[in-house]
Amino acid sequence: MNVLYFAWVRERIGLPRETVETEAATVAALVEELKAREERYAAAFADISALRVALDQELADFDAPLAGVREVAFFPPMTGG
Amino acid sequence: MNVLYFAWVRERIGLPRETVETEAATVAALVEELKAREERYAAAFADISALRVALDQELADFDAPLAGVREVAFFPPMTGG
Amino acid sequence: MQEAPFDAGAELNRFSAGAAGAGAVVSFSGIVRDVEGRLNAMEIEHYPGMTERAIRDIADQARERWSLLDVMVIHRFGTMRPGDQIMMVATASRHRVAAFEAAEFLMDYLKSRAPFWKKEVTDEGKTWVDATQADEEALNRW
Amino acid sequence: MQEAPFDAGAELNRFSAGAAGAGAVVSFSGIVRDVEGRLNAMEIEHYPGMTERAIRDIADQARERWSLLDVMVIHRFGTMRPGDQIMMVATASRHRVAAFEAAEFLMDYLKSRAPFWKKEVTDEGKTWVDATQADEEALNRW
Repeated sequence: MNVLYFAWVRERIGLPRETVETEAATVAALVEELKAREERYAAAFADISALRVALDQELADFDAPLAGVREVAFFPPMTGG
Repeated sequence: MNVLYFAWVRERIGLPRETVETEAATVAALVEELKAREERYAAAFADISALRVALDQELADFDAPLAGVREVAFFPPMTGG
Repeated sequence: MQEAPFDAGAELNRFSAGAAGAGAVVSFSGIVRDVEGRLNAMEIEHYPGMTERAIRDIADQARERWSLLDVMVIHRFGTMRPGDQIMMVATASRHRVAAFEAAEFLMDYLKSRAPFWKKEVTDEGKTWVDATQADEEALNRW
Repeated sequence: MQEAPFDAGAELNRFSAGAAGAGAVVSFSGIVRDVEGRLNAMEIEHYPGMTERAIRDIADQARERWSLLDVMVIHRFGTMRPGDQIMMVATASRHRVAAFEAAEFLMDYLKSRAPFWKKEVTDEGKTWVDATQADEEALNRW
């Protein structure tokens, strides 16, 4: 599964994207797996309410299932316009 | 006193402006004097609610006094923009 | 206030370039709409003198109510064809809400409080455009 | 979606010329604002692929909700200087209310639902711009 990071999430984790092998059923479960890896992940995901997630380029909730998803992206609230 | 007419008021009365000698105290009194003159004035002023009036280029009410006013203009509701 | 056509894009660029510090520029262009393909021309009559005064007054009101860096109003009179630009309004502000609201305010007031009268010219003749109740009621929200 | 600058005036003219039958064209330009004279640059990051998708989806929603003749969205990414145009939205409709509302809707959604992130560059360093509660709440009116 491709996992992408943007803005300060990318900076905290230190890379823009990576391939992750996971059996996580939901976004929240994937986040727990990532947090358990290393301190930089734990720091990036410390406050989930400050983050947004997109599954295959569509905004989703953290309790959304990952079945069939190829691309997960984590980022802070958008500031376009 | 200069009296100006615009849009269909101008067309019904048949002229864009004229000088009127009047002792009318209010716009409404001036309108009554004009209506008494000729049928075309009576036709133009038949329905006062369909008209607007400006005194010295400021919108006003029909009961506004004419003392000191140099220019009175009658016209239908505006359709700018 | 002018009879001549104007270039909306050039006016927008000039306006934006002049509004130093703006984060938001909103423009509105009014265009002669060809109603059911039967409009030959639109004639716009105005009240010289009062028009300038009314537009200045409406623009001043907008500046008082919103924090604006600049305001622009262009309004033509005379004869125009379908597709021609009739008028244009632009507002510049630090934030988008003020720029949008002020532009809508300007349009609502120009529609019903600036002394312009539109006449449609078709093959069947010429007809004065009626003011609408909706346009009058639009003023109530301000 | 582009990194290169664009000419807002030329885009407005092209958009208006292409929107046959429009009586009202509204444009919004977002400009890099020099906050307190200390901003050296604004960097805009985006999510290639999702950005195009999100903008198309927001534009489609606007077309469903209002009777629009055309919609335009331009949004840059990369590094910009104070005074540079970041983005532009334009809407064309027969009447002004739809054009204004649709443009505001597009802006509110682009602000908070299109995957762009702004970073301010000053002499003190670089800072990500925080999303505001007001921008999030602006979506509630639609």
